[in-house]
Amino acid sequence: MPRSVIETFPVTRLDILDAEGNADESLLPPLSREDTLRLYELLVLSRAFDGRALSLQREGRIGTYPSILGQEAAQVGSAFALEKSDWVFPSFRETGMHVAMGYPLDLLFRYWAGDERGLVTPEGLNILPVCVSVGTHIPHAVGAAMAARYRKDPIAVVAYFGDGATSKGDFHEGFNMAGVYRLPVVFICQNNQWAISVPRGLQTAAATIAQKAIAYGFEGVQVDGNDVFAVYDATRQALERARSGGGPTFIECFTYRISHHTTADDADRYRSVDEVEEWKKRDPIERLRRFLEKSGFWTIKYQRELEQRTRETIDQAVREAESAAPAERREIFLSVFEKRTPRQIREMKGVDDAGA
Amino acid sequence: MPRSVIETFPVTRLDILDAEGNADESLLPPLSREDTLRLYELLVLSRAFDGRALSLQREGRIGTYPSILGQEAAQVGSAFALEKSDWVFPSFRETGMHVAMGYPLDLLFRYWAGDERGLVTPEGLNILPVCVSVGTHIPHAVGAAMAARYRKDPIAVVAYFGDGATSKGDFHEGFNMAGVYRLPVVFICQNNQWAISVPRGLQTAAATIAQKAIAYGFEGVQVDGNDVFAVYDATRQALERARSGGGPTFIECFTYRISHHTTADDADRYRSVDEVEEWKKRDPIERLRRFLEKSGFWTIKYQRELEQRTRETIDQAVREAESAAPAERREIFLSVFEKRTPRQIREMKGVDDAGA
Amino acid sequence: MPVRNMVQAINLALREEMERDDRIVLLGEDVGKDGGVFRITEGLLEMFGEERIIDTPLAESGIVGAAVGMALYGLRPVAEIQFLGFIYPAFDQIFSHAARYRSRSRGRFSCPLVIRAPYGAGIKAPELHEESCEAFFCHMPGVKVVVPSGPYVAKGLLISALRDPDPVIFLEPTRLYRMIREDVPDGDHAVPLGQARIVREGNDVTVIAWGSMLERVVKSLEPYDAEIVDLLTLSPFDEETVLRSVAKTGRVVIVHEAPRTCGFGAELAATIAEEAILSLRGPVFRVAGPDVPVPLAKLVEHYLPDAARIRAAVEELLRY
Amino acid sequence: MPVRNMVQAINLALREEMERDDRIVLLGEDVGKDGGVFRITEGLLEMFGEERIIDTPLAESGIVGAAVGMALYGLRPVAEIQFLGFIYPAFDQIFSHAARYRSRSRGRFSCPLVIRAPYGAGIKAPELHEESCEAFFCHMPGVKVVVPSGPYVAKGLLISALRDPDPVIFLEPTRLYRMIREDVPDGDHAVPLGQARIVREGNDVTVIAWGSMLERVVKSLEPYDAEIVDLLTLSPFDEETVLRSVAKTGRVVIVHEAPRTCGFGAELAATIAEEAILSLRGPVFRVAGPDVPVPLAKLVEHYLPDAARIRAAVEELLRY
Ligand SMILES: Cc1ncc(C[n+]2csc(CCOP(=O)(O)OP(=O)(O)O)c2C)c(N)n1
Ligand SMILES: Cc1ncc(C[n+]2csc(CCOP(=O)(O)OP(=O)(O)O)c2C)c(N)n1
Ligand SMILES: [Mg+2]
Ligand SMILES: [Mg+2]
Repeated sequence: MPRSVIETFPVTRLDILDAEGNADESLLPPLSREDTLRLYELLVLSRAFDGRALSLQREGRIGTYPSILGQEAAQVGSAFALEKSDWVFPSFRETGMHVAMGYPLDLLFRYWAGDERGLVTPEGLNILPVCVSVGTHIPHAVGAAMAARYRKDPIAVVAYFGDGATSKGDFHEGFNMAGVYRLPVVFICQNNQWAISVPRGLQTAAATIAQKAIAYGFEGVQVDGNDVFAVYDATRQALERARSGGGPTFIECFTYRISHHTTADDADRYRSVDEVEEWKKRDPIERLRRFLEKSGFWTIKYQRELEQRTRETIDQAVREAESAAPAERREIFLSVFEKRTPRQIREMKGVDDAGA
Repeated sequence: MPRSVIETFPVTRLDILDAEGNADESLLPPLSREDTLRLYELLVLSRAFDGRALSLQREGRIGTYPSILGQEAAQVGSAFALEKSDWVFPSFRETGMHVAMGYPLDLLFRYWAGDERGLVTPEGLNILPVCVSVGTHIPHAVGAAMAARYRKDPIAVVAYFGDGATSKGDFHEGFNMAGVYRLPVVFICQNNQWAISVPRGLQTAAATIAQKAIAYGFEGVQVDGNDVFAVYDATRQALERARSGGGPTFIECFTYRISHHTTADDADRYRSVDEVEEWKKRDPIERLRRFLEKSGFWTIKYQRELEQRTRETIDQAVREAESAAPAERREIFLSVFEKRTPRQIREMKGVDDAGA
Repeated sequence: MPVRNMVQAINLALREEMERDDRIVLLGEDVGKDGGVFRITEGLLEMFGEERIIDTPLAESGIVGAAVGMALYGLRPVAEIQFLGFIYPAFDQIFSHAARYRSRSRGRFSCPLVIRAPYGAGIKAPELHEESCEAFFCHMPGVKVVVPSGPYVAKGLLISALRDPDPVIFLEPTRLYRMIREDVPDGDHAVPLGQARIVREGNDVTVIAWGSMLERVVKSLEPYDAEIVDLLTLSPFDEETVLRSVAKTGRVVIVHEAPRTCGFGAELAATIAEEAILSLRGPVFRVAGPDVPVPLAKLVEHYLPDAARIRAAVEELLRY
Repeated sequence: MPVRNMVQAINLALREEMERDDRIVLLGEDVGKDGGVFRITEGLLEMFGEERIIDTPLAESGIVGAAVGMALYGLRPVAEIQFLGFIYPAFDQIFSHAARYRSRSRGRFSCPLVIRAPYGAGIKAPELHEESCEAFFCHMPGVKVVVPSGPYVAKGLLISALRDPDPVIFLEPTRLYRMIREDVPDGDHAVPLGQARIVREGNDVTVIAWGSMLERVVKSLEPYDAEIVDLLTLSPFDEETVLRSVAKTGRVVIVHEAPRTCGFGAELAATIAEEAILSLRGPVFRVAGPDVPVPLAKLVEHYLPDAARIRAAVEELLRY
């Protein structure tokens, strides 16, 4: 039946650096040699943090932990494009962002060990607490962007979340508002192909995650999430658009969760080892290393020194985390309201504890 | 910056009958003369019901009522394509669907007068109760479609809702599941350009409502919602697809709410009379009348008889509604659970009422 | 002092506070051009512009979620939920986020916002337009719950809510919106949160109510020597005033329109049974809505506590 | 009789009932191939196939909403919410719809579904994985609330819930999932809804608990002559058994892990203060979580009621 076509929407994808470390020179983002090395070092640090967290968990020194293995470029690359003054709303699996933004590593270790004080973001950084309830922080980013615009602050707001989060109602309500008000916000989906045991194809019938932006009247783009240059450049451009009044952008980082969902999960129950092996070949860090090597920026000596430095940084953070004064019972009462209620005061004193 | 285009999504629109009553013959759906007259009569009956409801409300004989004026074709045309065995989940503004499906008019009047017994759908019809909470019934339609498929019942499920409903999280979660499971469901949006005082352009930045289906991997189509043939045909095809395993379809009926939001609303506060007048020229019933006249199916005598018949039908429904036995206090307890709880039994007996 | 109804009083509080504090912005469905379906925000768009009076898409979770984000950023958003019965989709945002950002971040971030919603039965509106689910919010540590019962306190409590550093749910009894007219002063008159007021002193029985039920209670109990407590803030509620009155009268009747089971009356009764058992001369009675969904117009008056039920409970108790 | 833990008991109930009744289907996040994050649905996909064990997208409102639609159509869906702390987005579907389709349609449609969710603190999981908000659902007319405290009753109650014609919220105490092992028979052994059980008879004090707190209460009170009531169903709860025990002992302590204010303990205390005041010798005590969000692992044991607090309340009360 003939129908008139009234709109057409293309979905685009950005690739710059391939798995062998070859870059499309015409697309390379404007990064100096120092920048590029810094990117590499942040990737290495992120992975080292991750590895240490996994072993601390095995030793019972921290609790359940979600690994970012394989997603480092999607996190570090995007965060690298941000300013410190930007506001960032992470999910629970953006450690690479935390590392790249300079969030204190000891605090991260403390948080994963079950200490709320690990979420006291240092002044000067606007990284919001980890959001455990999947996707529900997306409207917060939208509200913050509304506030920033109202305040005429020249900042952008970024929200990170996974492919699973795109199925949540809050994703929809937040995206829709961002479109309506053309807000300075960048949405970054870490499409790591899995939401615990649910594969991407069961999460949504959409061919790409990026195309979901069409529903809200703004641009969505897919990038190779294991290509740190593509991620960086797409984020940089989206931020530019946000800051210049061009409205929101949705970036789908096409990547992969190499590890289990968390340390409480056993991914072998539901996915094939082959799939994981296939993705390991597209490792985001090795790919940048090859590029650096080809560019003459990388030597084995440099790598050894970097690894040494990285280990020391992590060791130091773990030491600091584990030597922090233990939390006290009263803390659970101190920050519910600005002032405690009479009942909370009684409960804190333990009067109520004795049932009297 | 060059990016590769990985997907392209066109959005189409269907128009068959124009405002002057001229039809694109090549697109005319397979409707007999009787069918076409029946369509016309249902449109007229819907409008008559609506007019009577408005005057009953002014006289205080029913409560708040949402007029369907201007949307008759979008409702009657789509419902006309349904089988009695299909399951229908309406919002609160689909009286034209109720009329077309043969829902007892006296029950409708009773419902709007504040009597729950008006929602006791007769056996043989699967029309679910009016959903007041906007958009929240969409997942129910999805669940019913899952159940129907599990039961291998050869039916389809239809959900009706407005343009405002498309902003709700439940719209998203329901649509996404419908796409994932390729369910036999047809979603029909009555895009009447307004959600109370919020115009379509503030509801979403998407150029069309239809394109929202792209986010879920199934087809969306816009139809002229004041063109009963286009609405009917798009619905018929979507139902065929649903019944044959082709999955869901989203139909945006592009129409207009000529009246206030409800009898409690004053639309003059927020929209221009000109806009309304412009849309009155595209009246869906007059347009079909002209078509019938051109086709030689319509005479002034026929019209007079039809109006007489229609008035009698409505009078009879009002009489029946108003002579129904009044509801009794005990009824509020009888259908909360299948069996009343001990506490409800006490409350019903009025024991609790006396505070004892 | 000017005589005002509750709609005018609330409008005035919003207007004055918005003039005083540019961090306050309003958002919700139809709050702008339409002035809100109850006209609470009438005229505010003209005064403060689209930047501060924000018509939103139809998305309650999104509205509250965006308000959370604004509050985190440093604004003082006021989110209107068009009717309390449409707040359920926003439960997650309220309880998982608004209530917790302060404790989650150990005080680094906070969430000063107000969620306003008309509530209560008896206005002959469609289903879900007449809910009174205030008790839910009282079981959410991190959220305050305020329910005015007339124009004067409505203005004063809203001023306090707008200045509070934490999230406040502010419930407005629709049935009373235009029913009660009172002297309501212009300008700064804050009624503090967390304090009940004794509406009438009395000796024989303490009757506790709030919001929509208060005027019924007052009218119904003319002939009795009842001490009537208007809670005003439900969370945190004013235990001291309640317990002092109970100590005096030894008898308690609690009146609310929400269904009895797990309504806020339960918390009051439990607190009294825990803290004041020795002063009680008889049972703690609750006169409440029955355990059923609020019926539509034809039966709603059978649902709502009325004078007969309120008096019957008092009379019965006076026999102890 | 085979000895089983609660995970096995619940799995068995699901398996047997699904064999018996082809209207039962399961849906939720990770319930299929993964067998659920707690392995409750382990093996069911293999037995019943993808048509009946349905992995869903990550969408709690959609999951419950779809279950509502299935129930309306005539199936008996069981929706799993992965942790109770993620049920808040589904509040609207539960309260506006599951609870009301029967009354809204005056019995023409009904909503027989079960929502299963692990609940409770003390498993060292991340934020929002340790909630106990059972009281909310008890304030929803049209919804039943069931909370097993061990494997035997878990199986029997789930069987009853699956056969119930109305919506049931079924809360599973995660801390006990693998802690308690009991004889749990194969086959048909329904434990009826709405009936509490006396876990231990006693004379000095009635201690009421449910779900996760029950084993703590039982262990803590070894040395006392306490009558321990396991509520099992919170809504509608077994007033008769509660009141009978209170009439006998004259003293009541209620123990729950949810925050004190407006927890289900409030309803129990209120009912007792209303119906059994004359039998009371002393205050009705609640030993409950404090009015704060559940803390993370390092502090959670300071949140949960423990033996010291339970005993202190009992001792204090025994002085009356
Ligand atoms: C609202 C909500 N539902 C369920 C969960 C349990 N859960 C934690 S992570 C997760 C999957 C998330 O998938 P995705 O969004 O793709 O993020 P990823 O874990 O892959 O980074 C689930 C279901 C949760 N935390 N929040
Ligand atoms: C969840 C919810 N929020 C708010 C309302 C109040 N309300 C009733 S209808 C309506 C607008 C609906 O707009 P739309 O979906 O376009 O349907 P229309 O009224 O145009 O038919 C609103 C806001 C409601 N009924 N439900
Ligand atoms: Mg994922
Ligand atoms: Mg509309």
